[in-house]
Amino acid sequence: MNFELTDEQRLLRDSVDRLIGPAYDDLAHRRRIAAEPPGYSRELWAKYAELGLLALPFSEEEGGFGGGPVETMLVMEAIGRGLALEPYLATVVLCGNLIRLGASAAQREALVPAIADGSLTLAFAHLERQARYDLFDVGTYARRQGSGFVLEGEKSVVLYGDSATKLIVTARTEGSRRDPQGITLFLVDADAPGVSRRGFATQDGQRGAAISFGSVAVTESAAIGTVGGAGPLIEQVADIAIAAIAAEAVGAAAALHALTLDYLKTRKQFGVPIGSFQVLQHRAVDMFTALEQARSMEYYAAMMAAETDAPARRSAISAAKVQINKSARFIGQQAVQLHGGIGVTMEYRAGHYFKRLTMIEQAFGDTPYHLRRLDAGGGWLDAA
Amino acid sequence: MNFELTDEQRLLRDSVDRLIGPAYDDLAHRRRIAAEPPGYSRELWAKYAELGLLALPFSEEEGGFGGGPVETMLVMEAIGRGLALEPYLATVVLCGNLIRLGASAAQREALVPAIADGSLTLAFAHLERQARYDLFDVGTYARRQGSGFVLEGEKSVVLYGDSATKLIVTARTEGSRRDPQGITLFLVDADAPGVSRRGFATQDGQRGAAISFGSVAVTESAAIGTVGGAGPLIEQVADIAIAAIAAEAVGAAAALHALTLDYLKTRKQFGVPIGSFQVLQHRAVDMFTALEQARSMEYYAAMMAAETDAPARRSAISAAKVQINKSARFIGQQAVQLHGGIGVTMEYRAGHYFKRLTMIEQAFGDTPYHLRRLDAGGGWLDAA
Amino acid sequence: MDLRLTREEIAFRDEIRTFLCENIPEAIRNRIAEGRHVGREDYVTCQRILNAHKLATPNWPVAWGGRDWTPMQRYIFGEEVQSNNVPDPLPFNVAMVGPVIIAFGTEAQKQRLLPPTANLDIWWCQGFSEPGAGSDLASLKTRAVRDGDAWVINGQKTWTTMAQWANWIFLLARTNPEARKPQEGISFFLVDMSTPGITVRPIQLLDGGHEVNEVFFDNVRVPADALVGTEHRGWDCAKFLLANERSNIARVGISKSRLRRIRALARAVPAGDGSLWDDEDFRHRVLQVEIDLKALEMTQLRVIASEREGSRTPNPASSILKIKGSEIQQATTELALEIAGPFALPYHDPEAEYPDGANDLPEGFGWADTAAPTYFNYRKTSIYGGSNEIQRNIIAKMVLGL
Amino acid sequence: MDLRLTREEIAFRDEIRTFLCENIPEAIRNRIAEGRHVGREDYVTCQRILNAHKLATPNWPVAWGGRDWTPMQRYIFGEEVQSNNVPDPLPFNVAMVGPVIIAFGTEAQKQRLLPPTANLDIWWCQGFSEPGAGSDLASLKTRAVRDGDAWVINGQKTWTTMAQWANWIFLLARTNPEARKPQEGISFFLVDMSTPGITVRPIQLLDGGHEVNEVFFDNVRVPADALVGTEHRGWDCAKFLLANERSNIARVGISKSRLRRIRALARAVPAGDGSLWDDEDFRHRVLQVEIDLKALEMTQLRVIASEREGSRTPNPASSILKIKGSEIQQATTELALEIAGPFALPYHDPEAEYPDGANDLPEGFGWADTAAPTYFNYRKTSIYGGSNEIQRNIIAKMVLGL
Repeated sequence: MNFELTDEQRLLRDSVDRLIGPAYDDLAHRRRIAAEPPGYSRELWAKYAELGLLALPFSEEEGGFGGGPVETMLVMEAIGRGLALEPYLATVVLCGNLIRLGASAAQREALVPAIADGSLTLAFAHLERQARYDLFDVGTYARRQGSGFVLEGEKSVVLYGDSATKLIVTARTEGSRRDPQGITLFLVDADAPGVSRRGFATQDGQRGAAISFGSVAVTESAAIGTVGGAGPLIEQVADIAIAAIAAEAVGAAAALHALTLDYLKTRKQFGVPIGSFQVLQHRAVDMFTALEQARSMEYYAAMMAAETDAPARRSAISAAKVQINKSARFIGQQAVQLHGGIGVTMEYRAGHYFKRLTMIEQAFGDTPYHLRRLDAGGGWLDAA
Repeated sequence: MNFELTDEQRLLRDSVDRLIGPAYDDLAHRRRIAAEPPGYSRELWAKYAELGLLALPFSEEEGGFGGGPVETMLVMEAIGRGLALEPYLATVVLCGNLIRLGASAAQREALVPAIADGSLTLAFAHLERQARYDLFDVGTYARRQGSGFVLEGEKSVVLYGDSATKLIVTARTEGSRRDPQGITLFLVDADAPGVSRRGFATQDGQRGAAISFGSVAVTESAAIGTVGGAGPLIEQVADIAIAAIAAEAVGAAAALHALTLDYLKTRKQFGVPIGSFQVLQHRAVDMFTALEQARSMEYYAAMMAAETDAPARRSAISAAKVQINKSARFIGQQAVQLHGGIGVTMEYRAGHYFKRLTMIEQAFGDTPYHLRRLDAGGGWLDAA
Repeated sequence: MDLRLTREEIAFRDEIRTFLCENIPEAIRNRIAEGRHVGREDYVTCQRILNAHKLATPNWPVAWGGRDWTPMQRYIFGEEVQSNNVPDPLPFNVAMVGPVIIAFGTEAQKQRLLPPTANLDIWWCQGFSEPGAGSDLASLKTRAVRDGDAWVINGQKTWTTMAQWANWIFLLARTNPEARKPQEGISFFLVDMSTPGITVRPIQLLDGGHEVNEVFFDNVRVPADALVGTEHRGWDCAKFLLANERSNIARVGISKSRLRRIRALARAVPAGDGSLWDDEDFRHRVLQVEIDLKALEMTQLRVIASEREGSRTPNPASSILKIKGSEIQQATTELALEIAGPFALPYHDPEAEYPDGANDLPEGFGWADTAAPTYFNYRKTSIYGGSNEIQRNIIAKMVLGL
Repeated sequence: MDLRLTREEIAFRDEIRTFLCENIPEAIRNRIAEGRHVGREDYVTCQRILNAHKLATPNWPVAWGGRDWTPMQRYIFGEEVQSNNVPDPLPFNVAMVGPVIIAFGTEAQKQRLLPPTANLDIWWCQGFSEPGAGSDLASLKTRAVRDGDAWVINGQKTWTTMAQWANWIFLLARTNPEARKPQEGISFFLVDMSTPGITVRPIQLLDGGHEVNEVFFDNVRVPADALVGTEHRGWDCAKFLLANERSNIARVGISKSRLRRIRALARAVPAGDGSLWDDEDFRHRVLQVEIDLKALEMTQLRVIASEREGSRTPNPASSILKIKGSEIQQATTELALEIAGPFALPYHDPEAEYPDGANDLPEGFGWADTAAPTYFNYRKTSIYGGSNEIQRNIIAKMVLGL
């Protein structure tokens, strides 16, 4: 067992930090970027591409970076620290891995270079209003028509779905609404006839979209992976995404904890730094404990995200998400509390971390969901 | 709405405190009393009788004190504060109320004076090994034989069942094991043929017994209340008992909190009283908050214990038990923690309160049980 | 001991409830229940309806439009206002500056200011907090200097709630910088916000809303009668005001209303083949908050009853109302956030128009977009009015003698 | 970064596991799993088996019977011992006084004391704590005065674990009361408990058991070579010892074993028509503790890995092992108490004979009577070895710089 980074990984981490760190240092600048379409910096996105970050998960043979979960973890930590707005999770982690693991060689050949050079952004149009966290609850329907399909349905809260050039859409080609079987992935142009998008800002300054598909015609070759068999792939990529946002959460929480320590050391009340009050010291220690426990499970999730034994992967990822959620909530709430008034304003960085951490808690399954999933897997201790 | 005690109630409280307060002040004395049969002080029991405490729930017409839930609350608080060992809960609260609410006039005439003068002690032989907290899970069976019944079965953890002169036994006269219908109460001499008792000490220094009934013959007139119809009475008296132990818990928790404050003010470390450390101060405040919330629900339980609308009574009592359990656990654990090493020894009073509070938590339903019961009653807020 | 409402109290409660439901516009009450933005006009409308029926200022003396209610009646009234989703009569007017003017003001000040204060013709805001002062209120730096028959005020206030809607401000300013203790040499002023030299700058809160402000005073000249009470003794007024601020601080009625809504939403939100309310685990967590709230309500009633019984020492239970009340309010926002789940993500400008009763939005559920902002916003409840840490310090010292 | 055990480490683990299961008597392991009393003879038996295979003192130098293991191997060994319900080799001997003698003792002391220490022929106890000192160890009052070729010790120790079974005690005593700082002028002594003047008085703990004692020293004359290390510099030995005491402080293996047992008992205890394990709410609470434990295990591994990587600064994550480890241990006892339910009430003298494997008692369930005593007893885990409050003070200062 070995927790050390390789030299290459260290280099990656440092260069990502150098890129993202200063980019959103200025909150007013961040707000301006968020307010204008596409809601992130295209300039910065190009630099992500230059660094090879957009090619991260793909193999070197097909023009990728050949990175694994540890590399993804390092990038996502930096995104968390930096409060970055770019659609890395949507394009690279979610859609990139769907393509890497599900697409045909021909599809990969067509798509990977465009993702890698930053010209193609993608969004994963999956969630529906009735589904809550159930990954297999898909009501959008793909009806066979000639040699292709016609899509019909509505998707909710599609991350960066308003600006993506292509969408990967889940649709049911057979089965009933909550059937794990019968789901298919389709690659659809975002401006295809019948696709209608309504973009919106998210609570944490990012972008989302509600997307409706009204008789959208797609060819058979638009399907990624086997028709009707996308269930396991969706679950696997959701687990990879959870490991990624776990890393983002740890990046954000560590930065927030550091910010809070600074504040405790510099802010004075009643003539002394507030960090001299024992109650606030112990609160900072409990935040630190929550952070270290989260970091441990971040590493564990990174290790298990690539696990081929699906039940073991599910248990590990769900356990990690529960810990991340718990730590994120505690650290976020306490950081705000220790900052006092300034912590609840948009004018200070702490609150933005708090908001992002809160939204990570709600993403890809909340705590009760993952406890149920872990429980359904027959528990944990014996599987460890 | 009025939280004031009447002059009579104040007088009751003060005289009970004067009686019980000093009786178990000396822990070595308490240990000696607990170690010898019957495990409590017969002398003190006689004084309970003199004060009228043993006649408390019965009407004045039948030689009782005519006390209600508030009077019971005052006595139980004093028992909690005093760490008293007498079987007041078993004889007066549990069996006394079964008799008051269920027995015939003739039965009451025979029993009440003997309870009131201290000559008759009673125990409620109800719990069975498989039942956990389910009040209607009764496997002990009463078979009709001639004009009477024959009892067959085993009872567990019968409070003060080893020294009681008579037992009130629940037995099934019809129905299957967990059927709310078909349960009957029988008054049985503790030394009747076929009754075999094995007494034991309890974790909190009290007494319990395992009692088996092997072909115990009882007459029809031994039945308390209607044959097969004891279910609602059992539940009502269990609710009255919960209100009573809620009061005992508040009495104990308040004494424990006071003890902890004393310790914080007098114990010195690093040259200062440990109560000068802010973290310990805030802990004491959180204990105080838990205590006041418990006290509020103690009052509420006392008010609702006499409620004739059974669903409203159930909800209120279950809510109170949840709050009492939560407060008892927090105050108990933190008191031990703030006392440090001395808190985990038998040589100091704090630990004894902690143990009694812990056992109150486990009595008549733990927190998950009462949450389920409250939930089954259709919830709470609308009923309030 | 009798812990039931008397027949008279029940009749009073029913009367108030009926009055509120019949007289306060339903659209406003719905917006409050849904956690949506309530505008200045909504507050004014409601308070004027109440004031027309002598219900805006029941805590004031009868001579100034108050009611001779018992503490229990006052409590019941406050409860009914909150749990029926009626905006509280503006606390800056009714609970804070009004009683100060009544207790410390001149007859002329009373005549001139109390009627418009009761009717919300004047909207007051509170100029107490300053940057850098935080919990240490007495360290304030704003100065007021006598200049002929005027006072000249310079300084800055912050966290000034709804200052953008206020036309008057009451504030503390230092009039004698040489005083021995920080609490001495402070005076209490009543200032028309249209006086030249006052600037209001909004502070955006985490929910995106505009609720608090910075207020700058740059050589603001106010007349001599802007001073209320005795010169340099403004701390007396402030202490008097802060004691009043504590009443109804538990906000039991608001939490009750929120919990009712949580039950309704959880029944409405799909989960699996049914609704989230089918999940026992979720229901139990709701019940635990409800039990905590019931206990807090009883604690609050104990405090009120002890006031009525005329006990000289304050009921120690009162000290926990703020802490427990804020914890429960925050717990309700966590439950609402959980209900919203992934649909909490879309952001909707809280001050933009929102169609009444719109419950469906293409991006999810219409009601869900208030869940996260309310959760963010309610973090303030354990910070403002003396943070919960400060409250614990006070209880440790004043109640527990530590 | 590779977070899996290497093939060699897995082989090592399996070898240890097999050895323990095949060589340590099953009856003893069952008693530990069930939370029952383990007697002096049980400890001695197990440690002698381990010592015969050079497994009692793997942390000692090879020359003194230790093993040249990596930190990871040591961790795996400790884990396997705990999670297979084998008593830890007596920490007072193996982790505490042994290394002190090795580091500070004379060759004669080593030759004379180390072999019987490893083999538990000498049972050591620790004379550090004193009445009134608590967390403030350096304020100790026990005196040792040089008298010819002997030392004369007077004073009192407390919380002395298993002193009733010990035949030797290591202790700190003040040899120079004039030293400038409380830590100076203290010396470290090794004392045969049969020396006249030593009295042991039991302290009964909440579980009814006899685990700790007071030890009184009344003019106890010990030879000059009872002193280990330099006169007046005993604090150096104490610091060295306390640093070793921290290893394996998270007690992950014990919590794992307890959680496995919790799963088994919850499946066995009837509730309604099935078992308690059918209750989702209960299972979720177990899972939350298991997740916390998994995270702690990873944290522990991070600490061990950073030791191996030879980092000069200690891994800050190590600071939380004691706090989190005790919280998790206590959480497991709360779960066990919940399983026992009303059957937790009967008390059984923990030191009385208890028939092996007896799972049914007329008063309830045989296993249930250990639930409450263990819950009571484990409250000590957040108190001893520096209370969790002291641990937080240390982390705040040393790690967070507050």
